[in-house]
Amino acid sequence: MSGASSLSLLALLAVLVPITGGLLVFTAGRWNHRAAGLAVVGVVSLGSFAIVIVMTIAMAWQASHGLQAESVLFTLVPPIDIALRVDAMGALFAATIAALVPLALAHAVGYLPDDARQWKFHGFVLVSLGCMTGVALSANLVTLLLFYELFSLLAWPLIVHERTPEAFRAGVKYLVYILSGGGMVFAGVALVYWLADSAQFMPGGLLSHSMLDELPRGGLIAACCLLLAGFGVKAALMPLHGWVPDAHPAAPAPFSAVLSGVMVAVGVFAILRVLLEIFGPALLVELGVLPWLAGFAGVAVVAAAILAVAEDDLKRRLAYSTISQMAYVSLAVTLLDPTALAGALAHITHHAFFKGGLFFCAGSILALTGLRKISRMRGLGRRMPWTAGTLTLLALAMMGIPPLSGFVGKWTLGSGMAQAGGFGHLAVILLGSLLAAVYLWPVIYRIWQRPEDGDPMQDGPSADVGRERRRWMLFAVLAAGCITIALGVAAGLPGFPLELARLAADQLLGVSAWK
Amino acid sequence: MNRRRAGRILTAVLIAALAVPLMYGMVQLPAPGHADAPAHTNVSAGYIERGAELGGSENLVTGVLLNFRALDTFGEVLVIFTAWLAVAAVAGTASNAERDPVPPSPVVDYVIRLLGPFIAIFALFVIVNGHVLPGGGFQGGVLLGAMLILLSLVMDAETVARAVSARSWIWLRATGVLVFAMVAVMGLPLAGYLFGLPDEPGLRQVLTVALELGIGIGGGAVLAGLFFAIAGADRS
Amino acid sequence: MTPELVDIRPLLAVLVSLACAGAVFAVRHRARWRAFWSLAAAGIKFALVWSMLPGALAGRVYVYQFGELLPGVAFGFRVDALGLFFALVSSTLWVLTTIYALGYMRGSHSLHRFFGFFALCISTTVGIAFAENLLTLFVFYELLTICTYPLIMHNEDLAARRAARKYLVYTLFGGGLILAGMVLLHSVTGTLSLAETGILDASVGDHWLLAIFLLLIAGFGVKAALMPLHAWLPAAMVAPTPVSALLHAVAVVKAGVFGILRTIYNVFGIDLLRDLGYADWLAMLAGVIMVVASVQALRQKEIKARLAWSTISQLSYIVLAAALLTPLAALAAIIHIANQAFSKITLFFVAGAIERGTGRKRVDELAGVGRLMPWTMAAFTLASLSFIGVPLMAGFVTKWYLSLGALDAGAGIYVAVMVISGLLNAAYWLPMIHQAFFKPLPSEPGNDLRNRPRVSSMMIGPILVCAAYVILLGAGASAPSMPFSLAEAAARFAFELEVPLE
Amino acid sequence: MIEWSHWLPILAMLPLVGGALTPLLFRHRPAAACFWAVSVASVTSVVAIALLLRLVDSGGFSYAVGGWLPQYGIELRMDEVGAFAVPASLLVLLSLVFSRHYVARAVDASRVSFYYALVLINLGGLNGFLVTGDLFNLFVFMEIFSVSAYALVATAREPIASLAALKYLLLGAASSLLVLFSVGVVFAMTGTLNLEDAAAALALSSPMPAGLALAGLATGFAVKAALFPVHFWLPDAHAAAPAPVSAVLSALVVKAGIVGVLRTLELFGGAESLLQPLLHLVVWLGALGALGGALMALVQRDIKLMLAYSTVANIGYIFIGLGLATASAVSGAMVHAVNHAVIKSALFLAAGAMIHRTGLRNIDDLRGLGRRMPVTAFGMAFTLIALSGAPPMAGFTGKWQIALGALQAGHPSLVAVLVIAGIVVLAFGIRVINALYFRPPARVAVASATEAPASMWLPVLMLTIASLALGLAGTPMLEFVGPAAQSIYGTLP
Amino acid sequence: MKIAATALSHVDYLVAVALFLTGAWILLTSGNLVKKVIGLNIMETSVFAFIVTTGMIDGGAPPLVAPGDPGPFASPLPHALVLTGIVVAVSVTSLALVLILRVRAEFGSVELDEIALSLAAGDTAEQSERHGSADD
Repeated sequence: MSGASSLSLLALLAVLVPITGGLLVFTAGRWNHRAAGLAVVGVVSLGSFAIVIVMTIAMAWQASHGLQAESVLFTLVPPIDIALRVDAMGALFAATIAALVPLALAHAVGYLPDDARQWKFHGFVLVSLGCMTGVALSANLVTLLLFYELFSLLAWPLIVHERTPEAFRAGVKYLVYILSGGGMVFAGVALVYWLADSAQFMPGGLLSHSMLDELPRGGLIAACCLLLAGFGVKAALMPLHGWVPDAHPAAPAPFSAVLSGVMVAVGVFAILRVLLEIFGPALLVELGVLPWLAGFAGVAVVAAAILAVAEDDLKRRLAYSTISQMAYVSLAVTLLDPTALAGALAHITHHAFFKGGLFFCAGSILALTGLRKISRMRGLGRRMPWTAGTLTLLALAMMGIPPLSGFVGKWTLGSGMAQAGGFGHLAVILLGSLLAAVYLWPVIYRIWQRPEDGDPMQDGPSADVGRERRRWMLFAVLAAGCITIALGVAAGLPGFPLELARLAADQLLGVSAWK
Repeated sequence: MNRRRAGRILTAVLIAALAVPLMYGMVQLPAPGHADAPAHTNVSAGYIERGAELGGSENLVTGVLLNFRALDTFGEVLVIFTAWLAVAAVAGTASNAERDPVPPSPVVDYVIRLLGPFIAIFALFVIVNGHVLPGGGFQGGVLLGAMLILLSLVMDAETVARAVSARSWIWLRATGVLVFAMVAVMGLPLAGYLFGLPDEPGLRQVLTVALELGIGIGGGAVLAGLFFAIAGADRS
Repeated sequence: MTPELVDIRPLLAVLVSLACAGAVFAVRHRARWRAFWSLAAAGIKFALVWSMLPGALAGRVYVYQFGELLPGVAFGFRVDALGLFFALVSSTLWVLTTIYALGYMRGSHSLHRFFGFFALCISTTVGIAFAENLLTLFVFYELLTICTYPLIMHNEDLAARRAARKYLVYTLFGGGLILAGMVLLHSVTGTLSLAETGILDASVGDHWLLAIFLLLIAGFGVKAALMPLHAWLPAAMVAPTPVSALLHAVAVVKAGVFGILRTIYNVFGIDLLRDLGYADWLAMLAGVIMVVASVQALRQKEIKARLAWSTISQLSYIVLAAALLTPLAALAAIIHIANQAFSKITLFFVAGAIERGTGRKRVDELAGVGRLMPWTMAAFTLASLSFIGVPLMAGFVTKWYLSLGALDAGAGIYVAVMVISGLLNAAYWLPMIHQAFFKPLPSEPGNDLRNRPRVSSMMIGPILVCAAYVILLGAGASAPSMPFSLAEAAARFAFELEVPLE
Repeated sequence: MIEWSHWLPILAMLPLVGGALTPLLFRHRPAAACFWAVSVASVTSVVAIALLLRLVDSGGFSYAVGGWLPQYGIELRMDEVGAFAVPASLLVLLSLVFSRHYVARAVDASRVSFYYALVLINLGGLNGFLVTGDLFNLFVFMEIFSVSAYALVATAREPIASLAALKYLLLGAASSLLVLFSVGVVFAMTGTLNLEDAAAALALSSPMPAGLALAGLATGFAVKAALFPVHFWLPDAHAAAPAPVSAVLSALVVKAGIVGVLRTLELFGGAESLLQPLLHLVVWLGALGALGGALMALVQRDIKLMLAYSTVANIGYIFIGLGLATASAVSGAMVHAVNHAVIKSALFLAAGAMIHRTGLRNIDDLRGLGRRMPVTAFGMAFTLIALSGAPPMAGFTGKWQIALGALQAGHPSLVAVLVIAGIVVLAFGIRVINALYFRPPARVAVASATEAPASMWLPVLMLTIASLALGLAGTPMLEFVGPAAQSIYGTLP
Repeated sequence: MKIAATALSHVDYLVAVALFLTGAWILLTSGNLVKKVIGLNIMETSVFAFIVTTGMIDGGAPPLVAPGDPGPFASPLPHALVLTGIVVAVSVTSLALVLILRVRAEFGSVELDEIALSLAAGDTAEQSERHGSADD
């Protein structure tokens, strides 16, 4: 088991390195040395990324040899172990996070004013990176709860980083939602623990089907609902999404990217864990909660998209789009089909990069021109060609235009749905994609339009506004674009998210989807 | 005034309410005068039967006082001495100015001055023969006191008070207590008990008379002292 | 059942601070000696109490008996797991509070009185913890009332006097109730000794049992600030901060709660109470208090007032947990004594440090304080997160076991209540953190980052230690010889369980 | 063995004669008079302690005064009730020590020797009262301590003192008459005055006149003890008297009334049908007294009046205990009589020391005195808390036992009475403590005050220590009085 | 009839009771201090009368027991008691009188009503009064 223990060590490092690194960065403000600070941030973030990649590869190797790793880190109080474990879904998710966060940090270097406070931003982001990795690698519900609560709280200072009244309001709203959700999660976790005397994640479900006779059905349903609702807040599952459209525009753009790209996804990820590894497919069918979830998710896909159409603020529009896109995943899982699940998992990763990239773009536009409203972005394409170009690319990816990454996920997802006979689900997905086009096309169209009188981008005294001089931001934007292309074009290659997602689906549902 | 009246009515009711059970209870007592009542058959019978012989005085009252229940009498002597102490400690803040300055008539004056020595002699007689005849220390002491009071009515109280020095007055007043205490303590070697009188008749006689004298002199002096104090003539 | 060893350490632990109090009174105005004696006693007591931990963990019970105070009522000490747990918490915090107080009170008047009574307080608290029977407990309980009185009164102004009077009226009233309850108890059982599984049984008769229960719970409830009887606690906030900390975190309220625990576990016993069903009502009351007091806390503008209401709410966690009558809930009740104590004392220390450093007392004045006093406010944040129930912090452990216990008891509603209370906690703690860290400093003269307020390191030190404890209690609870195992042992004894809980 | 019992009459005679000699020997030498009085009281205390030791050692014993058989002569006897002579002697001793400087200011120099004489005679009367086994002798000694007590109240210089003393005297004399009258009735019924003989005879006698005697004795002693509706003489008298006298009065003289009640119960122990209604009545009167006294104390501004009302309350407790007639309640009441004596004398002495130093007696005027007179103030604070019945101090034992007895007798409401009264007591105690320690001085006299001389603070301190020590000695005390309680009531549940 | 006969046989006692109650009435209702003392004296007298009556025996001689005298004799004990009682009564009365004198000197009256009035008046000026009158 030396392989297993080295994997445990890697998992531990993947969590601890960013956390300790982040704490170190906090103090960077005192150094008054920008280069040193940047070096630390870079080393920590890239180091974490490297660790996660190594870990993922090791996991994949082990999985091919039929091994699974679990490491008990320490015992919180005797019966509750804080434990990490590396499985395919976790590794995929950890890798997504570890990849997106360095990009966000890079973008932030350009985005944020160069003062002592930016190190706090970096520090918080790094610590939340560690915590999110912890969520991804949790071996049981309690560990998940621990990291989930921690990074939820850590997001708060990041949302209010701008210190504007809107930011404060959004921060309060965020806290109210998230803490309420956290409370429900807590209750749900306690209930699960009480029912099963354990909170371990198990392929096929901790609460196995056979337990139904012994355990109170009401308790099980309550636990399921509590956990779904609790994580649903984070996952922005309608109608629990209220904080999302406020928090995203208020937060600094690089953090919006993280927020939309991975933080919301953490909620979805947790829902997957709960549904598949706590309750298990069989029990879920028995309890009959899936149709309800499907109903909510389906409504969310459509309704959020419609709301996005009506929104003129770019970041708000993107926020609604996140709600809609993440609902795909919830919708997909209700079918309990391995292909759909693999597609959903891949979609999470893909979405992280194109949505993150879109927010980078929005951030760059905001930072360089001060524009938020789409209706005023005429002529932007010429002023900021690289940014606008990437934005176009990413928007197309989101619409699901092949061969970009958005298409891969949706396709897999859709084909799985079709296989499982979920044509209603499929219809919803298609409708969602259509609506995505409806709300994203105007953006593309508008930025490439020629500026008219009264538009900010009209040549004039402010002709210098909007030149893409901040290279860190541009780097992040372009990197996101490149990754999106790569993920789409090379989706089928081994080691890319889709393959990992398949492996994860296999592990979770216990059947092979790709034969 | 209304409160006063209400208080009176309440008191009347209370006393009336008390009267019924009180009287009812009293008539349940053995009737007075019957020889077979417990008051006569129990302890008293014993006193009458052997008291004179054992106590050494034919006057059983004196026997009871000075011998059988000597401790009571010692207490009694102390009470009256205490009364004087108390009066002396408290009085004197009253002013002397309000004494009646008018002297009594010369007749009264003369008669009393004449009677004085006779009263004193009679008192002495009562005291010394207390154990055989009706009388005793207290009775004689009262006579002595009365004589002094009478004298101070006709002479000025202060004059009478000054007849003896203040220091001596105190010792005189304490005579009863001191003599009684000494006799009581002598009882220990002589009779084996405190307050005991010896069996030897002569010695017992002497001690009894000494007690009577002490009580008489002390009582008289205290009574006079009380009067002086009330009259504002006490110089102590 | 459990091996009892005669040992003088319980007595010494009580006497140490008594002697210290004497010494402090004696040295009067010599500050160095005052500090020396206070710290020496704190250290010795700390060592004495902790030295009993291994034995207690091994299941030994230390006893020290005096003669009988009254027929059938001995005066003595018996250190069982629950008592030792309470004593551990108190003696540990006393060391910290003493250091803090030495920093905080510097330059105040009547310091020998202050530190003398301060020492007496802890002496009585340990006495409460080690009491072998209700009467001994009551003696120290009342002494505690009396010894804290001068501390509340310390400022000697009108507000202090009012508060102190209120405190006294309430606690004395409570003492009276306890006394009455004790008399009833003694008359029906003939003993007051605390037994591991209770001294009452059903043969006593329902109305007697109810009367005893009501009297004892209400009596101890006064100090535990059970809600209709809580009014003294917010008022007592006028006291100097170390005293508030002592009142709220260590001694007074915990003494009340400890009394309630003793009543439930050692006077009535679990089985009897379960049959009687009184505890359900108590749990219901505690549930209501948890929410109502939190709402009240939310409405307070003064930092310390908010802390006070929070205390009321937090104490009802303990009462609720005890009233649920399940082993895990009992564990939650006992462990929360420590968790609440360390978390709350951190908050109080911070409030005091802020007041000393910047003169700010109100929530809305906190703007920018985080930048003036970053370490202090960081500690504050940790402690408040503990109350909110964030995992890794002490408060989470309580919530976890309390939830399981509530579910065991078939009262899942309390999980919901707890969640709501946790949210309310967030609602009143986070705005303060928000103010402190995210709001800019008002541009007033003196608010210059370059000359930060100088707060004595004797105040900062304890704050950081306490904050570290908050994490240690949450994250390292299971480490060897941490209080957790002791609490677990105590809960096991109450339920007569041989095997470790779960 | 017999030689020992000679000390029994000496217990009473020593202070009586010593008192009588005081003005004779030391009329113009107050200091010498004080020394003399203290010496006499010390010797008396030693005698009392020796007798107590013998009592503990070999049980009760009696002494035939003059060598006459009990029913012919007077019998003195030492029993557990009589053992109250020990605290009585010691408390008087401390009060005398305290008086050394106090009376120098409070009493005219020419009368100081009278003052000491009266105190000693008071002690002698008390001791005699306690150890006598004869009904009429009981009356005589009662008069000795009563008359000296009336006078002692009047020795104070305050104008109100004479009025208070007169009030005390009129009621006291009337109550003495009731006692004497009842003694007459008993004599008429039984023909004997010896307590034991009379008790034996009364057990067989017709109920009505016996009831009369019982009512008369009980009422008479209740007045002396200041039981609730007949307590109104007490506050004025105890407040007006010089402080050491107040201490003696509150601690001992009212307790003599209690002892009288005990003797009455002993006398009628065989006539249970008569006793029952009386005991019932006594319980409720006691409860009213306990509550009323405590509440009245709460509203007083004069510190000595406050203490006096608290005496009424404590007498109420004791009567509750006596009336409940259960083993624990009665022994509790008896122990409380002693404990209250110690506590209350400490309080009065401490108050006296404060008045001596400042001339102020209003609680509000005494503000800030705690720092000026640390020992005295500490004694007062400590004993006030003891007074409230906080364990393990002396006030607790009795109240606890009485409360237990109340429950045994089926009166849980009385527990509430005791508890509430205790809280009220603590409330006014706290008021005083507050003023002493937590308020700045409001009067020049306070600001310039210094600690009282050692002759004052030492007794206070000793009594303070005693008020703790007696609390810790609760069990032996209860065990000591237990048999007496049983024998007085016949058998107790 | 029987009642009347019993009452008649106990008439001495009943008179004593009547006297006792009369004295009590005066003691309780009179507003004059001297009269109160007189009431007290009446009560005392009644008690002495009662006690001495218990020692009475029909046709009895005083207890001067010369050898050979057959009796019956009155019981000596009540006599002795009453003698003691009288002395006590004298003591108490004299002390009461002295106290009344002092009251009169201080309040200018022996009527309780008037004393109460002057007390009430003095109360208002108590503080100033107390120091001034301390030398009295």
